[in-house]
Amino acid sequence: MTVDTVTRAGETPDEEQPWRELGLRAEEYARIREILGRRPTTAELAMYSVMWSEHCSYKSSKVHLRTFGDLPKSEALLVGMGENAGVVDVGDGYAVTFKVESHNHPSYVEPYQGAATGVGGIVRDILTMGARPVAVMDSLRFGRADAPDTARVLPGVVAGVGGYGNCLGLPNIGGEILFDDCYLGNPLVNALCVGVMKHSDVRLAKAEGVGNKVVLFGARTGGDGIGGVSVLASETFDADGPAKRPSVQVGDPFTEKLLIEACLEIFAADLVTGIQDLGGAGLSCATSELAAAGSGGMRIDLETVPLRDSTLTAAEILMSESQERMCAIVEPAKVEEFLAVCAKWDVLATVIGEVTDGDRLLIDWHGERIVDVPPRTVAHDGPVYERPYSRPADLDALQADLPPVESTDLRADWLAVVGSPDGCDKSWVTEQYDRYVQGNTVLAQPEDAGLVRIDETSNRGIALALDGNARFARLDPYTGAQLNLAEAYRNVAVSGAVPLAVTNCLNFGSPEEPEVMWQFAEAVRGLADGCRALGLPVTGGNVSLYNQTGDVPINPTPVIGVLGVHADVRTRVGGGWRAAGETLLLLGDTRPEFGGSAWASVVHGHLGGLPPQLDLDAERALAELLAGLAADGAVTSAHDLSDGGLAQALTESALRYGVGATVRVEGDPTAALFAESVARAVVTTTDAAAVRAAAEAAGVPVTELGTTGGDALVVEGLVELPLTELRTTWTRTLPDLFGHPEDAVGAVPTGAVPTS
Amino acid sequence: MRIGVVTFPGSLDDVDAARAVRLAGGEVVPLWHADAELPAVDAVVLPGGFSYGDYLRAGAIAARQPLMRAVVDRAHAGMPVLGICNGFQVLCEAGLLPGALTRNSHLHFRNRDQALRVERADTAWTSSYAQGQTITVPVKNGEGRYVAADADLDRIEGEGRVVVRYAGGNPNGSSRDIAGVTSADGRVVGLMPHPEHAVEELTGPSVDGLGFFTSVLQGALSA
Amino acid sequence: MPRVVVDVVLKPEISDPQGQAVLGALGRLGHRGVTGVRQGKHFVLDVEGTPDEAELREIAENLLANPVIEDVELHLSGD
Amino acid sequence: MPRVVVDVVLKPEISDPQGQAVLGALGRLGHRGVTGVRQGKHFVLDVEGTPDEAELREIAENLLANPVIEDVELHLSGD
Ligand SMILES: Nc1ncnc2c1ncn2[C@@H]1O[C@H](COP(=O)(O)OP(=O)(O)O)[C@@H](O)[C@H]1O
Ligand SMILES: [Mg+2]
Repeated sequence: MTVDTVTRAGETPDEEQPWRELGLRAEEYARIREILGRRPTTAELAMYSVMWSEHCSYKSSKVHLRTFGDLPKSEALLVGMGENAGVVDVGDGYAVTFKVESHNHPSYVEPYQGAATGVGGIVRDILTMGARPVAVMDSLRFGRADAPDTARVLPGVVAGVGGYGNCLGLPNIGGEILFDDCYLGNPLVNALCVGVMKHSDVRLAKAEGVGNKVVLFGARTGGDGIGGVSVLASETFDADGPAKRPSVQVGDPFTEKLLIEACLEIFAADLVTGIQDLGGAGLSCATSELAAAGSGGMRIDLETVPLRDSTLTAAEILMSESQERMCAIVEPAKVEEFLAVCAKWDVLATVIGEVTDGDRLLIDWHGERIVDVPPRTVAHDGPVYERPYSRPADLDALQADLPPVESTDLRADWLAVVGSPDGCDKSWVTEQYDRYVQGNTVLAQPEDAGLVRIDETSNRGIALALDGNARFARLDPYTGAQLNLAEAYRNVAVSGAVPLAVTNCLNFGSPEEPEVMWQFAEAVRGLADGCRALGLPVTGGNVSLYNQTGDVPINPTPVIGVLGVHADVRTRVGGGWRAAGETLLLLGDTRPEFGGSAWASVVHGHLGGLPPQLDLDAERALAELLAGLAADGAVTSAHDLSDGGLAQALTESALRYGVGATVRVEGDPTAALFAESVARAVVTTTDAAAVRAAAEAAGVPVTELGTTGGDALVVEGLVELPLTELRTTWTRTLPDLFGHPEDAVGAVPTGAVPTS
Repeated sequence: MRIGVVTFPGSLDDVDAARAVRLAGGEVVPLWHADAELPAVDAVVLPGGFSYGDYLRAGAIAARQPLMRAVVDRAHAGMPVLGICNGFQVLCEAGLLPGALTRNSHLHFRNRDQALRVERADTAWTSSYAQGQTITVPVKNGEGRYVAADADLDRIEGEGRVVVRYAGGNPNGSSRDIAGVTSADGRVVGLMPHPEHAVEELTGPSVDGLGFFTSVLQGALSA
Repeated sequence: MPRVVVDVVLKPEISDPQGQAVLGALGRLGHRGVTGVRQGKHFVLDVEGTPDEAELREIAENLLANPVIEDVELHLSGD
Repeated sequence: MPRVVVDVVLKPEISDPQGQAVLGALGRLGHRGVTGVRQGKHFVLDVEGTPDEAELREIAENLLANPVIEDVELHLSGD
């Protein structure tokens, strides 16, 4: 087969090219021809098609995401959006980088490997910034918990998240796992990684310095996952499931662990001038982005790329999304030392090209030029669409369909809510994750936020929470996005940390549907407005579109991550009650708000009305109060109120260490127990007067709920729930569905034969 | 006292093991798997993790690395060696300890806070405890099910080689609730649970794990 | 046919980190004559009654193997 | 002999939860004709130069298998 060289492309302008099969539109193909002044070569066409896919180019979402860039400058932001991940100053010379990313479609096709490689990808993003990854989190959505396909997908996804993260030595410090019919053919797997470095260690993806070498290191390049992420993430699955199977990749966490150690040693010895991970779009992405960010050009000898499969074509090599690879720019004098570090860690490293003084990205294949393009046009000048949007036609009816407001059986409803798949104990999942490795995990699941010590001497730490209520976002995406932000913010605050920055993963349906586009635009606008009000920067994030089965999109699911800083993790506050005789105080106001609530959903199968009213001033006041109380050691526990309201929070706090409580509630009992009003938390204290005084000073309403102690949760005159009964209801849900680990063998759900 | 902590490719809890040694008052000597010589150390800890990805079998490839030959020789000469989790798997694969560790009976990785009963308080690594004492330390593994042929288990029990046993529930289906075993001379100990994750109030479920590290330090002092 | 053996191997285009790790270990141990290793799974099934090849093939291909990434070899002859 | 196959199986007295889980799943799916399952490992080695049976046996028995709990079958003929 003749190689399609640049010269040949000039000579055969009319040759048919498979641009449509590669997912390009007629006008996009025409634009490529216009940029190049000729038809693209096969290799160039491959590069443009993957880089201009929705997943890599953000072509539908870009116009909206710009809003985040318009937020007021934050002092804490060292590197903003646009790099692999944003970097935040957390004090004492430390910088933190964190980001959440989706791997939804690959996880549906192959749950274990899809989830595993999702973790692998986000960890490389963090590593690329120069940071040591220190923890991961995961936010998961599945179809109805008892649906047969959930039994196929969930165990694999959980094992994959654990299998990869555990093997890398990254503690999993929290996340979410929620169920809804809308995710049945389209589960969501969002993974977060956070890394820590010193300010001076920040690395950027930039190819600078004429004559510097381009080094590809890590795993060999194979034929798996060609076009995988970008293609999978950029199309809708029809009801029969995915058609594209071979684009699945097998993760190799061991190689990634070696890559991490090698990179950290390389950073410490100052051996790179620029570095980029290989994720979606593989080498196409890494070479074009590195070159586009630098001042010169780049030339690559593609035949030097180490292959696992010698039959790969040049275009396939450029598109391959083989995992566990990185690309670095290294000064010639440092190449030898760079290669030596890689050899020490058994990491394969190869010089594949160099930085040039031109402004072109040139790729040769056995001496023949197959790519000659302006790198920016590949990396950044992809199409941008202002897609039409319109408010969903059913939204007025949905918002007018008000939820029930009165419980007919508080006790039964309580048990139903805390025993529901969303409300129940998640140990079945979280026990599969290593939370202890690295020895710095101060708080992890089931706490509201994960908290990691970053300095053993000063006891400085960082807190993180991920929240993404999709029912609220369905009812009102603008407010829903802000409510998710508020919840994550509050979760960070209850640990005693000060919220500092935001990341997000926006999971939506097809952008080609105007109603989905409207949900997306509204959620982005909401998140931006919320961040402005709270004074937090958005440091980065990820957009996952085309999450739908047939023409039914998922509920809009903006998953929001908030990072906080904890000046002294020894003063952290957990959510469980440890002792009897302490005073229980409710901070914040409760209103009869049931729209999108867990209670309306679980007990009445109802979704309608409006989500709870947002109050970011109240959130801010509560957060500042909680930080102060923690620093003063004034509270012995704190737990935020969100899904399932007070009933859920009391249950979790009581069952943590097996300490009950007796409480009194005023007013409407249904609202008191199940409403999901914002800006609330329950705290325990041995000095109620001090907490009251602080709350009053902060303008936060306080209500005395009662006293801890006993082996039941008693709401005087209303409900009495023995802890043993509560515990049984709360803990049995997931094991009943997915197997009791205690049953030694044979507990594997039908259809999921574990053979690996 | 100088305690070596080995790093294999894929070791994860080496930093934790080193921290535990320091908190117990020992001096840490980092050791690299590829070195053929064992420097002057008084004891060695093989940490947890997934050496070589635990591909093939957990601990199998690490057990055949150059440094391990030296560790095996010194162990035969009486040097205390502690293998935690993956380190325990390495010690079994290297033949220093009897039995083998296989896939958990429920086939899941499991991380939980685990109660253990100390069966032997007279080994190099458990002298800080009282016999019969119950301690709580994290367990976290996917291949932690201790197995051996029945006759071998009888012999292991008969010789008093069981050092710690799971109490209040067996997390992985290990035969006879065995969580850790020792060599005949009580100098080499391996266990699946992670004492190095229970050495600080801030980060562990207890500080019950510190005893493993203080034991070996005190043993050296009194020796 | 009381005993059926099913070998499950990764498709050739799928990377095999386990096999790679074994190959690396063999090299370090001086066994240079081995130049490639692929690691798969080996199932031994006890079958009762009439052997039904179609059913066994279905079991092998869709349950014992993950058809997205693996191929199977069915040995009806037993061992 | 360019290709050597090594099958590693658990000794009969060692319990095999993976095989048990497969068996349980098969039963629930209605494949009642399968009455027992054992799961092992399957290695395919590419060998270059003179085949040395003793060396291959050593590799199979002491690296690919753990003799404490596993038996091996060496198929020198390749597949
Ligand atoms: N997939 C998961 N991964 C890690 N931790 C999880 C996961 N799902 C739930 N958790 C943890 O379980 C706890 C309870 O979850 P959830 O009820 O969603 O918390 P919240 O109401 O604070 O958002 C939290 O600590 C959360 O971090
Ligand atoms: Mg919460």
